[in-house]
Amino acid sequence: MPAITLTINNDLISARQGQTLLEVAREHGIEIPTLCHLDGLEAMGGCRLCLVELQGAPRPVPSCVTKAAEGMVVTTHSDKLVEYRKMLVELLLAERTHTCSICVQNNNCELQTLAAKLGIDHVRFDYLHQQLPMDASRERFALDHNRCVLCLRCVRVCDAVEGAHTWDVRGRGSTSRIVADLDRPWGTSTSCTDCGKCVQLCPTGALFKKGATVGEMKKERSFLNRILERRRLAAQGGTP
Amino acid sequence: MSRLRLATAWLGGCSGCHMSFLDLGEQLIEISDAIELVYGPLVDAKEFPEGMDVTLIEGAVANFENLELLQQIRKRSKLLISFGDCAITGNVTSLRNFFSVDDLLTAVYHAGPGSAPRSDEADQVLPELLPRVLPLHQVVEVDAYIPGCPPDPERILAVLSSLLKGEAVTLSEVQRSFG
Amino acid sequence: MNRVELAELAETVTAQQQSCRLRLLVCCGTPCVAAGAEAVVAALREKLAALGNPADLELVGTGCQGPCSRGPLLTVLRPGQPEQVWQKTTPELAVSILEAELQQAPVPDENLLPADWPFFTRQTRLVLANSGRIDPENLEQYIACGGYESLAQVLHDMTPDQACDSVVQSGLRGRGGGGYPTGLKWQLVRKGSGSRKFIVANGDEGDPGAYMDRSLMESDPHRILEGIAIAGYAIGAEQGYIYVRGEYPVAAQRLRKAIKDAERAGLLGSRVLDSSFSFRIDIRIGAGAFVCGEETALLASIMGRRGQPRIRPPYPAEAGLWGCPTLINNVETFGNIPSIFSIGPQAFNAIGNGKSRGTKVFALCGEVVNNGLIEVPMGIPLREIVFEIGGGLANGAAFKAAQTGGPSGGCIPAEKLDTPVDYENLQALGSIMGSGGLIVMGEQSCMVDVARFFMEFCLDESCGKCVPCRTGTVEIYRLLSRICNGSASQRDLQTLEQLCQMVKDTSLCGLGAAAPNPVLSTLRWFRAEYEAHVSQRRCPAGVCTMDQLPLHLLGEQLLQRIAALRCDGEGY
Amino acid sequence: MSGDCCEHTLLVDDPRLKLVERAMKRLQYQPDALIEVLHTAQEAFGYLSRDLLSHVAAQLKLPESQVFGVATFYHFFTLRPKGEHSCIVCTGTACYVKGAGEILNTLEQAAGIKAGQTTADGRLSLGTARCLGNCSLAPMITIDDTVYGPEKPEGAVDKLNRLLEVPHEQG
Repeated sequence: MPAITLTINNDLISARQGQTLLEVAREHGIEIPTLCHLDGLEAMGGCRLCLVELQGAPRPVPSCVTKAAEGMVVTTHSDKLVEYRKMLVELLLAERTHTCSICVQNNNCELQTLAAKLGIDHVRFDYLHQQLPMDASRERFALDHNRCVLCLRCVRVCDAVEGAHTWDVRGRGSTSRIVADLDRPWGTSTSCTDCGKCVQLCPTGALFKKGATVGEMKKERSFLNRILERRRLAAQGGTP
Repeated sequence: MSRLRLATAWLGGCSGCHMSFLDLGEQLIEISDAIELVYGPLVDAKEFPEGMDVTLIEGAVANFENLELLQQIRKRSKLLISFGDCAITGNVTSLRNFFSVDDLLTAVYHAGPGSAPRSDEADQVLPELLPRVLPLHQVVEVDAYIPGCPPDPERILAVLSSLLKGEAVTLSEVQRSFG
Repeated sequence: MNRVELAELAETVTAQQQSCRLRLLVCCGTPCVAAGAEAVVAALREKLAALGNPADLELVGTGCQGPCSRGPLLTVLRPGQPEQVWQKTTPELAVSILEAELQQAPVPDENLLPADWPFFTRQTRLVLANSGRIDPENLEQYIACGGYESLAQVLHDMTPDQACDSVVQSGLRGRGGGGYPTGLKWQLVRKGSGSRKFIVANGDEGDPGAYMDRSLMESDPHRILEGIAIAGYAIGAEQGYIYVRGEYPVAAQRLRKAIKDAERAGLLGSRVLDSSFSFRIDIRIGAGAFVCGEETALLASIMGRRGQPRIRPPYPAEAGLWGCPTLINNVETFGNIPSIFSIGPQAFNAIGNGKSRGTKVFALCGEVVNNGLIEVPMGIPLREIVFEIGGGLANGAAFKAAQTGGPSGGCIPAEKLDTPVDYENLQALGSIMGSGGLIVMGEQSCMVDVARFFMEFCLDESCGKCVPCRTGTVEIYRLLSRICNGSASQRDLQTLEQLCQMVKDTSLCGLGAAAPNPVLSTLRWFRAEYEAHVSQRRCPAGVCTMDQLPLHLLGEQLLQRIAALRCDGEGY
Repeated sequence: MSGDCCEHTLLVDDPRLKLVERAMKRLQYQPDALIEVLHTAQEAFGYLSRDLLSHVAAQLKLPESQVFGVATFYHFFTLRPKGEHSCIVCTGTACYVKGAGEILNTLEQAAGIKAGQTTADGRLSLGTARCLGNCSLAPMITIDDTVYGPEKPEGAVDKLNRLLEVPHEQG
């Protein structure tokens, strides 16, 4: 693959053609926060946390979908970007009811960790306290809409990796909500295979395994790249 | 050198933050040379005193009594610190925001187990609830925040140490998470 | 039909029209129908029948004639004489006008609009040239106005590249709001590689307070078809879609009929006008989502999905419908195309100001005397639109602001009334041209309340995909509500500004990026009004009721025991 | 949760269902035709019931959740039956500036329901529209698709009352 050279945070960095700015930054130890992005899933660009400044661009661009190009001048951390990221996470904390102290995912939550990392010690916006239901009708798993950040990792993994497309989104805007099938209780879903991929990829406590203690709530994600690697090999005709 | 005049207050919360404060244990004695604890649930004083250097406030603003006390504290304290998740986010206290006050009182006192106080009695006994539980910084200016449910003693000590050194209160990444 | 037959038909119909002693054009646009146009038509029809339906008397039900607040409108055409337009006609008045004309007696004139009425004389009508002049369901009448002549010219005299070049030369820019040069877009799609290419005409007019596209589709549907067909030839597409807003069933029905008529006449379908060019147009009905004005959301919707935008690149010009290069233009943009070829790109380019060429259609509404649909040259001062064409404010009220660009636009204050109305100048004022809604507001409008109105619209129309738009709009709305109900602090005002800037900079698509514009523009021009709400708890316009206290004031007035504090507990 | 979408058992020989079938056939059961099919289905049945959505999903070979997602994304689709009559208050900018809010409040009080609801007897649905494109008639309302404007609160209530006085037609 042809190499290209770009500048990230004043350093000259070489990258391969086709890599996204996020990939390049991570390869060079530059941490850019994301919530919706996950290697292996189609990029969505919804959380806006991975925005970076690109010289010549009128507005910040999402690094998860922007391809590195020769001569680009990129800033991943500026006062403005850091402030925007803080505000975005504050908006998420205010949108639903993420009461960390009583969450199954306490201390194993990407949103919680991110807030601490960004230095968020309070939220400037009104907590919306939308009264949202919890769906514990599935035997092994449960869904708590109050913890959902609408990153849609569950929707994407269920469709593209598991192939079931049990999950989708109903409504729009601030009334958007994850639904199983025709918005029936998850327990009655006929398309769900109980594979649990969505649960493992969920960044917060919105999707969780029943009957596990907080200490057991660490999520396991390595399966995703393993599956995709095997598929890639199989498609190439190699032995998986 | 005069000692730092410290107060603590307990609004809508479970007192867990104060318990964590007590968990400082021996260190409490060590810092007592530098800090004078003037007011709080751990101290026998009725009226919130004037001229506080620092006040740590646990709990969210849940009723008019909380609101009144908070405003008094703000006027009488140089530094006001939101102490614990309830003060900062509303936390468990604010979970009642899903319901209207009327529905809540009906469910808890009237339709719930046991007999409810007559409404005129209730007025004298129960402080009037605010329509919504609010974090402190939505009501008054807040100078610093100690997150945690409860904040563990190390966080409290870190804050008190910075205060004694006259430094701005900054917690490290691991010490500033909610929950 | 071939080119010669087209010209012959145009000649025949024109000759027949000119032989008419009297042509009565009754506006049958929705406002006129609501005011009783159907009864006027029925009375005239009855009278004509009583006269034995003479061939030299013609009654035409037309699309929108323009001054919508004065309907029902009746335009009378007599060969060799100036046309006359009557406002607020009744069946009796219409019949008496007809009778008087026939007897060559003096015509009752109290409802006659003056011949030099600025509402008409200050306009330059290209896109709306036929609106209100023809029966929209009659192909022959369109042809008599030179319809499909431009298509014939392009198909027979020009290469696709030449057609694209002409549009470039005309200086036409997208009329849906973005203002991207149309010709460049055509060239991009033309160059795009793909086995198939598509055209989408965006008629999903979602701006509140705007009805240019609806009126155009209802009044002159063939003009849009012709524009699309020309684009099809120019970019090498064989299929076009018109995405019509679900709320506009009449527009959809007229377009469907127009497509059928045009196909039957060989003006669409296979081998158009006996050329080697084949082109089909289908209608797609929108289902109510403002965000579908964003082109990638529009494409998703046409393909049967949730109308959510996706990140660009790739742009639709490279990968649009089913991954194929796709040209997306607004219906008004397509409405300009036949004119570019009939008057020539240079003549088109001669109209306008700066980088904004040609004309723009506006829906002039609000507290203005003459409400209606107007077409003016780009660069016309705003003052001329409001005070000459619009006749100033109703009841002699003082002008406060003009809102352009709908929920993505802003409010222009009185001190900027002399600004030329074009893309660049409006943008410099913090507003946008938008699709053409122009709402005039007087002193009784509160600018904070207006900003809140638009924010409510945006939060409801947000698709929910990205965080700043989905949640930021809700929090902006709440901050504005707090300012309106008197419970906001200076800090809230500061948070509002920061949040608006963030949402503008970080949203995924144009809807979110533009959503804070109404707030930012009112903050810029009417900051004192915000300050009055916050510092003095007073609404200068007298719209907002200050029923809540800021929390920092509650200490002194605790006994007031207000009903609700910061949050009303209802959804937002 | 289930209150948002009504159950309605489909009958195979329902002529309305035949209309939907015909639309799907005409569109060659293309998944891309979902919105077109939903338009037809809503026109035929008045609203989109769960069973209808489920049927459409099966016929177009689409995941049910995707069909539900599309049906709830667009404001034009309704998942609950509408009233016998409908009254829509336009809340576009021109109407808003000229007092649509007051008209809506008055109508809500008169009808005893909020915008977006249907009266308990099923006779009236009250709704709002973002802009019906009749800005010169602002503030305007529509009653059973007839446009009225410029409207006043009292006038709107009168029109509504007159409409509802007409006895319910049988059949």
